Amino acid sequence: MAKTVVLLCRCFGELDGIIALDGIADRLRAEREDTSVYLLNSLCMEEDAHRIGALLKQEGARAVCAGLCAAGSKREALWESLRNAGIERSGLFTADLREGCAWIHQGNPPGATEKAKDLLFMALAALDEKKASADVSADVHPECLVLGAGPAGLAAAVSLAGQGIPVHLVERAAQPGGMLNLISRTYPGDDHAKTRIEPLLREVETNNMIAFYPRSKVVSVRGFAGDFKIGIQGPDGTLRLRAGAVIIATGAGVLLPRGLYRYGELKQVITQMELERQWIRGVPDDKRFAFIQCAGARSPERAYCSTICCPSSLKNAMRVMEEIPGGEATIFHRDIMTPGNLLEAYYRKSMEKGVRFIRFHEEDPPEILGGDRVEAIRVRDAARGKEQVLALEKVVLSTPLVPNMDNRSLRELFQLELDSHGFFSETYPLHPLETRVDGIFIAGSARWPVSSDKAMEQGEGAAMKALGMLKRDRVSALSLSRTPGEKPGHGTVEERTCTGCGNCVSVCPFLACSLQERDGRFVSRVNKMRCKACGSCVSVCPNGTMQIPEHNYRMVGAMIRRAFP
Amino acid sequence: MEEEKRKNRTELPKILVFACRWCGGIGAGRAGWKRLEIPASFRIIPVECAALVEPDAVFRALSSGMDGVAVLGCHVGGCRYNEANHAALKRLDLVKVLLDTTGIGGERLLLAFGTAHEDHQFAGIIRRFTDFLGKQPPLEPWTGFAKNADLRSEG
Amino acid sequence: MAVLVVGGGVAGILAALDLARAGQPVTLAERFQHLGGQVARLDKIYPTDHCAFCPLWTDIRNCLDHPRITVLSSATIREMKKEGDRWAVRILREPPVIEERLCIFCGRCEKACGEGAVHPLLDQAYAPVYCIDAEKCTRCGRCEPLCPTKAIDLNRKTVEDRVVVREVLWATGFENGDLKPLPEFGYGTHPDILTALEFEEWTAESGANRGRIVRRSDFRVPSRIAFIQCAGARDSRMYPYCSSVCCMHALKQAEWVKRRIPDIDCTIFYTDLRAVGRDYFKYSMKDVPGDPIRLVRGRPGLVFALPGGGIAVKYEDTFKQERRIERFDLVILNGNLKPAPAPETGMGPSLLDGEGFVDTAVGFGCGFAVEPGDIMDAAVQAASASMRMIGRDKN
Amino acid sequence: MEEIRNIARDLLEKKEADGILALREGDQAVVEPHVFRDPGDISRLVTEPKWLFAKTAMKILRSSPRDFRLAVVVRGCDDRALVELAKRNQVAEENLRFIGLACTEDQAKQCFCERPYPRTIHGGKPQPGISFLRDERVRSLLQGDSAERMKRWAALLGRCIKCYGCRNACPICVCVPCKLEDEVWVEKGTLPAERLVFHLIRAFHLSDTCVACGACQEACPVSIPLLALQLAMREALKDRYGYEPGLDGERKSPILKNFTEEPEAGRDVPDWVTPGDTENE
Repeated sequence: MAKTVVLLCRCFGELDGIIALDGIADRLRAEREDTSVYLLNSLCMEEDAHRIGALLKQEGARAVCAGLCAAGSKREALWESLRNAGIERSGLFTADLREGCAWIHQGNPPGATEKAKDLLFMALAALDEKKASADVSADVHPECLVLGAGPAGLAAAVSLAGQGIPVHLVERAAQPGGMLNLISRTYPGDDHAKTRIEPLLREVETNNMIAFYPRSKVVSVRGFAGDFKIGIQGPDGTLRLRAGAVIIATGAGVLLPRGLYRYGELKQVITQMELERQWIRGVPDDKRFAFIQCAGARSPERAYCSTICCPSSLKNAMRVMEEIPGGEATIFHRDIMTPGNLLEAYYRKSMEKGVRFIRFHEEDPPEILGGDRVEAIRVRDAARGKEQVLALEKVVLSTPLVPNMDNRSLRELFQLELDSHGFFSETYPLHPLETRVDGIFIAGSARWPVSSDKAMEQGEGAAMKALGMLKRDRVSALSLSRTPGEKPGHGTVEERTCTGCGNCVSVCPFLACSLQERDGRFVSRVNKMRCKACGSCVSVCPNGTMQIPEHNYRMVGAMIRRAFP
Repeated sequence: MEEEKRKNRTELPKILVFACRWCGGIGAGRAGWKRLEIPASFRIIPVECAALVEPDAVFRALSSGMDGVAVLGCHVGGCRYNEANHAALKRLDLVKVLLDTTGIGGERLLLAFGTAHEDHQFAGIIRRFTDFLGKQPPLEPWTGFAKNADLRSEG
Repeated sequence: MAVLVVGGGVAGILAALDLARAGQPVTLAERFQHLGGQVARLDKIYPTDHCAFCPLWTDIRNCLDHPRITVLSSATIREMKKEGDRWAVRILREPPVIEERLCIFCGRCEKACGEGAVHPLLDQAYAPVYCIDAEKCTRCGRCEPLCPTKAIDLNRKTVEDRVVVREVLWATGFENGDLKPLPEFGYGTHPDILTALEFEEWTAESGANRGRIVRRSDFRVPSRIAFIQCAGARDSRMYPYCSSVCCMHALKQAEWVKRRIPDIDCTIFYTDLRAVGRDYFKYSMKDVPGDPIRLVRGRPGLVFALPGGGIAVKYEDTFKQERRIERFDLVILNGNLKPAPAPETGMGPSLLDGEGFVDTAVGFGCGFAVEPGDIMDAAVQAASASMRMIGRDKN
Repeated sequence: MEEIRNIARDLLEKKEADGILALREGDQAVVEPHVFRDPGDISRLVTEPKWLFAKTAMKILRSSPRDFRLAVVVRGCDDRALVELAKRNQVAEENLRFIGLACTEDQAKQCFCERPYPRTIHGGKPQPGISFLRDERVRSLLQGDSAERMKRWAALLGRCIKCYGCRNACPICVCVPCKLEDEVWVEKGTLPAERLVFHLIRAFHLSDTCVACGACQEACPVSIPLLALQLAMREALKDRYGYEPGLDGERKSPILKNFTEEPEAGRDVPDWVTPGDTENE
């Protein structure tokens, strides 16, 4: 059996008087001949690294059981010494003797000593059974696939191309530009959408690093972070691409508020997008405008704030005041959502320009009066509490962005996660552009409704994340772990004994497990690149076929048996 | 009979703790840094996530002499592994049912979700769990081999 | 050539990591001794309701371990000179009296110190280290010989580093603005009137009160808590902008108060309930143990301590159109966040716009230094800003 | 019985099934399970006594060619068992034809069967289900003072002679090797078995699969009321998630899913922070 060395840290005498280390050392030596026990003053100082390293070498140690301080403390020296002695990280098992034992049982030295002894024997027992999972690695294919050529997608593609990364830009429509083609101005800069988008379009045309695929969609996805194999279906047949990373920037749709505020019945009731198109054609000839916010949003069926409607109403209201002689604009809102400095300033500006704001309750929304055309609007002003009627010609409904139809199919293809509304959701607030699949990133309104500026920002951000992935020369399963510095391993299947029940497949939070047919029966296979070693599969496997070698059931059993001898 | 057992049990109840490395594991360390006094009768087995705790391990522990098993995971919403802790919670809840049915008592399996910073809560639950188990009758008839006495008692 | 990231908060850390992973050497200068910035002080973050530091810790670790990142902690930027296409930066560092690398957190120094000048560096950080409070320390030198690892050196000299970098990224984050100029909120007149960040630290799980909700005046459990939004923010006298995190922050704090003690009743006075992010609106409608959180639209005009104890809040409920005065036990003022002042740089004042935010037309910036936002916004901006940085160098 | 025979016969004649798995009355009135391939033999097909074909069907299908279509005469529990096996990819549902047979009232009573009939019934009249809680013996095992119950169960399980009959008889247990044979989980060479581990592991592994056929109980030579354990967990699953094994081949077990995929009614998650916990120090 592998030669095991036990290193006990006195921690400069911190444990003296609480844990009788010498007694424990004797017990260890007595019970296990194959282990040699060393008491050291410290394990965490630089100079220790060399000493321990030499020690382990001369002992010919293959595994090390260390009794020291809690996880998260200083371990660099110990790891370095292991490296010097050529011992794998998986060959180390630590018992927390300082925080977990001496310091929380100061009042009870015998108990603490007993516990320390047990912890060490548990660690040794575990170490005997501990194994290392086989790592797999692959070359990174330094190309990037960008889905969707809206502001986010274009920004991502252009900035990646600027870094010398070949980009495949796949767009559902015939033209790049996405939402920006449909609107006239962008907030808060109030500059023309064209001027925002044109430099990007030029770049897409001229830069030979970017391959643009119009009228195309993804039909098949295989592979893993660093090397995805993706099938694209375009006007001229399907073609297969390889990409190390994928950025999903497919944008969002706009809600058509059928039946809301008599939309569709009166042709003077239009949506924000229709007004934008009007601006593109020219100045509208109506004078008195009403903007109604949250038309179909922040409601039971769409319980979210679409973020962009308030600022775009402000934008158009101000244009009404400026460009239409004698124009009047009133915004009917529930809350004006202009967080931050720029938007808040924008809000103030609109008030200075004379835009009127009337707050209404969700319970009694404004009512549009008039027979065959809009004549007036009746609303109960929530802030003043009195009802009033305003004469006007046009009603503009601020409708929320809604998830794209094909989000679901993309979810199936890339095995991503959608949130409760149907947008793509991130892994963690700290990593808002990353999905649960490494190497696949999200940006723009496909992720969550955003303005074109923010969408471009996110596009660049996603590009940066993708770049971080593509700049690696190789990607390995254990390098994709979420745990810094350590090897949590990954699920490993004993194919001979797998019953193919598929429990692991349905429980895996990363969809790393899948069933494959082997001579007439099913067996589970783990995509090691996806597995994050959470162990869900292990605890639902009916006969222990699925194991994480670094934490296999034999270890657990052995530790339980040793816990209270 | 139970009363006697309860009275003349001297040593503290034995507790096995499965602690998720992200919350429970660190919480234990932080409790140490704050020098909180905790009964010395629990042993921690660190796991990557609460989802890694096999229900069988709980039975195994109870059967090899533990009085209670605690599983410490992360708050719902805080799991590092896409809510793997939800499924774990559901499984172990079913274990509780089984323990209740057989009269061992589901309370002997403690599920607690928290964060790394709740070190005082960590100390608190271990203390409370220890007290609670101290009041429970020990589990002899269940551990190891059946005693003939038990066999006869049923008849 | 390296780039300089100023500020080791969330934005700074993530930007540094992104740059380093893309092959760009980074120097990360942090004002304090520890990385993590304001998030490290938070107890919980929305919308996950999980602890703030655990996820951040992973990235701090990666940041410290990364070969291409050099971290300069407790560093202040003295001056910056533009030399051709690069910046020459003078950085002053006060090395901590207790060297982090050596401190094993045994606590001997803390016990020895009579003045209580020695205390753990940051309550939430791990691995933990001690630091010495320069004001309190009398330099008696009692702790020095006690340290087993010789980590303490009471007469450390300030070091001056000169780094030449290609670009500078400002991630200086935010800080608590003083509310004294707004007398109507009565900040500073009574211990139970505190700002949101103070409340966060006061009731933190790992803080002095280990998660118990108590008043600062008498350590009793309050029965009514008022959260006053836009205190200082959206106010021409102080901060014209909207801090954009306060609404969710207040909701989170109220929810956690409820989760700990359900029968405290929480009232949030808001102007617009700006819950715009993913599932934030749902979060604002989440049901909590006990009575629901009371949302009142209206900005209190006056907050004053009552002689008999407790604090009176005078407000108008603009939905009900009624003026009222209510008695509360705790009043939390929310919205006094201002961008931390960027050090004098030689870039001239033009770097900052009128409201004290970094003007991205002049320099690179991310996080609160550029625009008020929460962790998600900061993370996005960090990534995009670093993309723009390396982008500029290539073409 | 006749209607079953007719259906079986024209399944074979119309070539909709290649074999009928059922009981055959052999010589000297021996009743044995048999795969009928010739319509002529069907006259010897009998339905009594109660017999579980699930595992047999699985074995037959495994050993026969892919396109072999087997029709099985199933009772309620047998039917559900086959569904569960299909869910776990042990049999392919497209290879199976079901000939449903409802149990008689006595049979239903005998095994406290709550659903003594298959999804589709071709023979017999569907009898009303019988709640196992009606029987006070079962109730005494599931309810009442926990200390008492603990004693009872200790004694009951103490009889176990570790013959593995319960496992072998179970129509769902298919794992090879089985955790119960692994000395990590169950001590070897101890008699009677380490009851807690042996029986609780067994019970738990079937918690979301058990179709309450009672085969384990019938097989037990020392008559341990094993079914009671399973019934308790079936109840829990039913009132928490409205889930019952063996009814819906599409629906996965709820304990394999997280809250977002399978919400649990009125279940709040335990925090370390217990409400009102103002514990000092």
